[in-house]
Amino acid sequence: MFGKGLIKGLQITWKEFWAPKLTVQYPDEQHTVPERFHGRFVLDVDKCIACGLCANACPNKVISIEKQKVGKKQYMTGYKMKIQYCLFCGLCVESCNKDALHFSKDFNMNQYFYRDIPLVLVEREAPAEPLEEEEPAAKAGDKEKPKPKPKAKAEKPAEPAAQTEVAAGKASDKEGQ
Amino acid sequence: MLRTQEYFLNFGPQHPSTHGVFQIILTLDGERIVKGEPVCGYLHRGIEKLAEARTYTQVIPYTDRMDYLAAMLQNLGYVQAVEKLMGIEVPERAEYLRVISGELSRIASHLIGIGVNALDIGAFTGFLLCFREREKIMDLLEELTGSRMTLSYARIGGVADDAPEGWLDRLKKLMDEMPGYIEEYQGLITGNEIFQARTKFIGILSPETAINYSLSGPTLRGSGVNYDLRKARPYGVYDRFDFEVPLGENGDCFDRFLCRMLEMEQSVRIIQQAVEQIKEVDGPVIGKVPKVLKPPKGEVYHEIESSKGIIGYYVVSDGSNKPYRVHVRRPSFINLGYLDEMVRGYLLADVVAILSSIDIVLGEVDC
Amino acid sequence: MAKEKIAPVDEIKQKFGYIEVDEAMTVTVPRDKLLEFMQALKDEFALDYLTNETAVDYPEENKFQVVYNINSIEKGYSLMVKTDVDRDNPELPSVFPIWGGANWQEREIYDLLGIAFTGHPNLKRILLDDQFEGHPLRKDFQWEGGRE
Amino acid sequence: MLENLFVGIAQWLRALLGGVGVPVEINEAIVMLVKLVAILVFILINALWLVYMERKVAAYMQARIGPNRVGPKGLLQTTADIGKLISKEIIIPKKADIAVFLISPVLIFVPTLMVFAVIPFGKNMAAIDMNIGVFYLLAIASLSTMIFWMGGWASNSKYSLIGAMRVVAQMVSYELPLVLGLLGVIMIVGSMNMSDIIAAQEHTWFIFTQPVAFLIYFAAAVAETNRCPFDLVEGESEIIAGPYTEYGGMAFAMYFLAEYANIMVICAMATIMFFGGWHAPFGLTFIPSWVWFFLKMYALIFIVMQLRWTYPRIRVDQLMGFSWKVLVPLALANIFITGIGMKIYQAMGW
Repeated sequence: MFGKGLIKGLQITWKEFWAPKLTVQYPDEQHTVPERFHGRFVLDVDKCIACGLCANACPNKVISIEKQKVGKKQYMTGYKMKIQYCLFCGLCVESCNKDALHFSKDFNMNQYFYRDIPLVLVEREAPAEPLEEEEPAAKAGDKEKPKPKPKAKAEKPAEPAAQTEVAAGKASDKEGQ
Repeated sequence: MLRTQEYFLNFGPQHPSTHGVFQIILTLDGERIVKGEPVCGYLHRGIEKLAEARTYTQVIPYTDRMDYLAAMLQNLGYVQAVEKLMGIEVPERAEYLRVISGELSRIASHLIGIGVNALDIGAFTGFLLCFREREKIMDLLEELTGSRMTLSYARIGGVADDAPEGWLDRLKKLMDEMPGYIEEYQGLITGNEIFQARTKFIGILSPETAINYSLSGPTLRGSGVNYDLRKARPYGVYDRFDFEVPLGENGDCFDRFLCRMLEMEQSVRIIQQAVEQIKEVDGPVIGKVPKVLKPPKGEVYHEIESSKGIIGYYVVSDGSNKPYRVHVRRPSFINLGYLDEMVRGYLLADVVAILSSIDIVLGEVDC
Repeated sequence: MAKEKIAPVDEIKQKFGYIEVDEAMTVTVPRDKLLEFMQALKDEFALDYLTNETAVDYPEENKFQVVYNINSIEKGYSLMVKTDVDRDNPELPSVFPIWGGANWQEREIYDLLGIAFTGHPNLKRILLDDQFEGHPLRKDFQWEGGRE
Repeated sequence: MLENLFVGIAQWLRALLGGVGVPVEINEAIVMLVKLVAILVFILINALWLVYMERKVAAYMQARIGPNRVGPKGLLQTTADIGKLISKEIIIPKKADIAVFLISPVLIFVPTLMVFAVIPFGKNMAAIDMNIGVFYLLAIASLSTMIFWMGGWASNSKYSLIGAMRVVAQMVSYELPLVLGLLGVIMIVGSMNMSDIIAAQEHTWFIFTQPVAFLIYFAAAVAETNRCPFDLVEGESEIIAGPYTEYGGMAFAMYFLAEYANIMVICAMATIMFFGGWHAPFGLTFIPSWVWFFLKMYALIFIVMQLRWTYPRIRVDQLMGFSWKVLVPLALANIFITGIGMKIYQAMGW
């Protein structure tokens, strides 16, 4: 009979009218975030050996690692993520051999100013043992510092401004090791 | 003398029902459509070009960004193509997890499909109730993969992670509830006479044209063509499940809508079977894959059934660790190609019904 | 993974002497015989569903390779057909009259790789802006800009 | 006493003015003015509140809570919205007809407010007790068609124009079943005075004697107010917002509030014509008559809102077909049967 579906519809909305509501009053109450949630990154600095695997695994060249040679060992001075370009795919966390890089459950990464967006996980001075290492670091200032040696070739195209995408076209033959 | 004049109407890109980034240049005679020219490309990001500068694994997150409503199916198509190229064996447990997450994605995508269809015709409540259930699926996927929409769950050779503890039970519980929800949508949307009046015998697509124009997915099956790759050419472990392929009769908007609705029921059935079968399968979720993926020189074309239709990946390898060329056959893109002929002769209000019955995702159209 | 059924390539090879078949059962057809061959595939071998059409740029060999993936809904098999296009004169007859599904796919190839399909009813850019210069999926495409 | 609260206030005011020696004519005029202003304020506040109610009803049907931050339970949400809208700039499209564009949102409230003058909200509570009340109401209410058209035309936008054309077509064709539906009731009562109609329903509401007329009236009235499932005038998935597409800020809000005021009119009208107006059912007379009136009215408004949040929108040709092929013949048949029934009753000597 015509009209049956119309009445059925009204019945359903009437039933829903009294059904429990699902709204979560966000800032006051929050959903529980699952274990594997892809939130803000945390780096266990003590475990990290600055190998650069994560930077290499990243599809969008988000991670930049700065390190200096202190004595015979590499010392990480900076670990920055341009989080505005991050895809939160988790490939970096997966690539970490030392279990140093993790996701946290913190999903609130908004910033008031654009310049505050990049996520700085490590920023510290290198211990000043061999003096001659200090100079290049001071010269570079806030600019990018030389990349870890083994990957210097792979990383270079990513660094200078506005060259990333130019390189992308030729990248396949250049970087195909 | 009375003289009528045709006029143009820019339907979009700033329009509530063109999904944000799509334009149809309509030529109208009164409210009747004379011609409708779809204009896309507003969301073009050049994913195919980007893929050429990424390693094989790094392409996976980009495939998410195409059909972000059913991201797992996009992942799956790509990784299976690369696996075919390299001849990698996938562990059985991973295959089951792929099926489960893929079908969950399919249900989530179809929920949006039917919800948006209802919304475009004016039933807002149906849309939000669909979102309510989709949210539950998103929660489950979030537990499994860590992300809600852009899952990046599939890996070449398996999946990223095994199911967390108790996840399969929660999944089973939701799947047991699902038929009840589907019945609610059937009552609220499908059974509604106004909805039927708006969609029946609108945008009719004959099986011959549907095949000729390479349409796929529910758009093709709504016309009664039995072509579901899960059945026609089973990939993965799909040959182990018992399910049906719902078909339409008239090839109108209503049939396409109903196909999605019934497909959700079948997806629920597949997941239920997969949850039963996965219990017997133990082992790793990722196969033996070299650290640096360097497929042999060659090319491969692999296609799977996504929620929108057939998604195919054409991958060319030059022997390096980066693909020489990746091309994606995007179902939304090809389904949209026939829109012009489909809307001709119908009213302005029908354009919306037809457009949403094709169920496009602009991320996929524009790639 | 289940094996895919491939169209009866031997039979096709017998019928059309001018095609080449490689070990992956991919058929390469010369450019001038394309339309005739495709029409025959559709009419005689029930390959009625053009799933995919794309092209690849091979600057070293100075050619574009246009790839057609054709399925048969009825028989369930599929076939990959290729044809080479000269890079200096990228022109190819459109298969739109045979399979309507080529409509937007050929426009996309034209847009991103710059292969002109003769006989296409509405060959213009589809994804990129009409004023855009160049064809991004060509390997020699250069582009300035991008993120910092 | 609660029953005669408003009547009492009016009498007190009259006595007060008479006491200070105001002449009778001026006295009456002042009382009338006060009544009208009171209704005006009431309508505006009520329209605001109806927006809130609509949002709450919608939310509750969609497993949400709805506005709940501004004020207790979100009651001040729409007030805050209006505050925001007032502070916004009204953007005038480049080639718009500025005078018409700006005047139509102002005028849109006029017919709505005018009809409220004759509605009896309770026993002896009509501002003006007009003997052609129903006729007046219908005549004035149909004026708003014109104003929608003005707004849509002046915007110089194709979407507005399509919307405006739809308004005209829709409102003109639904005017007919609306009137014909009410005719059955008027025939039985034999008067167009609203108080008479309510008085005639003291024992039996007309919903029981004229159920078909009620359904016709209700469908036509929902269409008159451009509400779902007949909201294709503003069908946002097709023509964005119809005639209001180019309006922003308070100009848009005026249209928006007028819609709710119109819902009140049609629901008040349905209450008067079919649900016994301010008569209390089941002899529950201890509750004041005006409370009953509002209870009935809000119940009907709730139904209108539930329809909005349940049904999809119908198409233009279906809309016209529904009016001319279903409602009008049905209404004519109803009048015919009512006439025969009345003759039979008269012949039987009742």
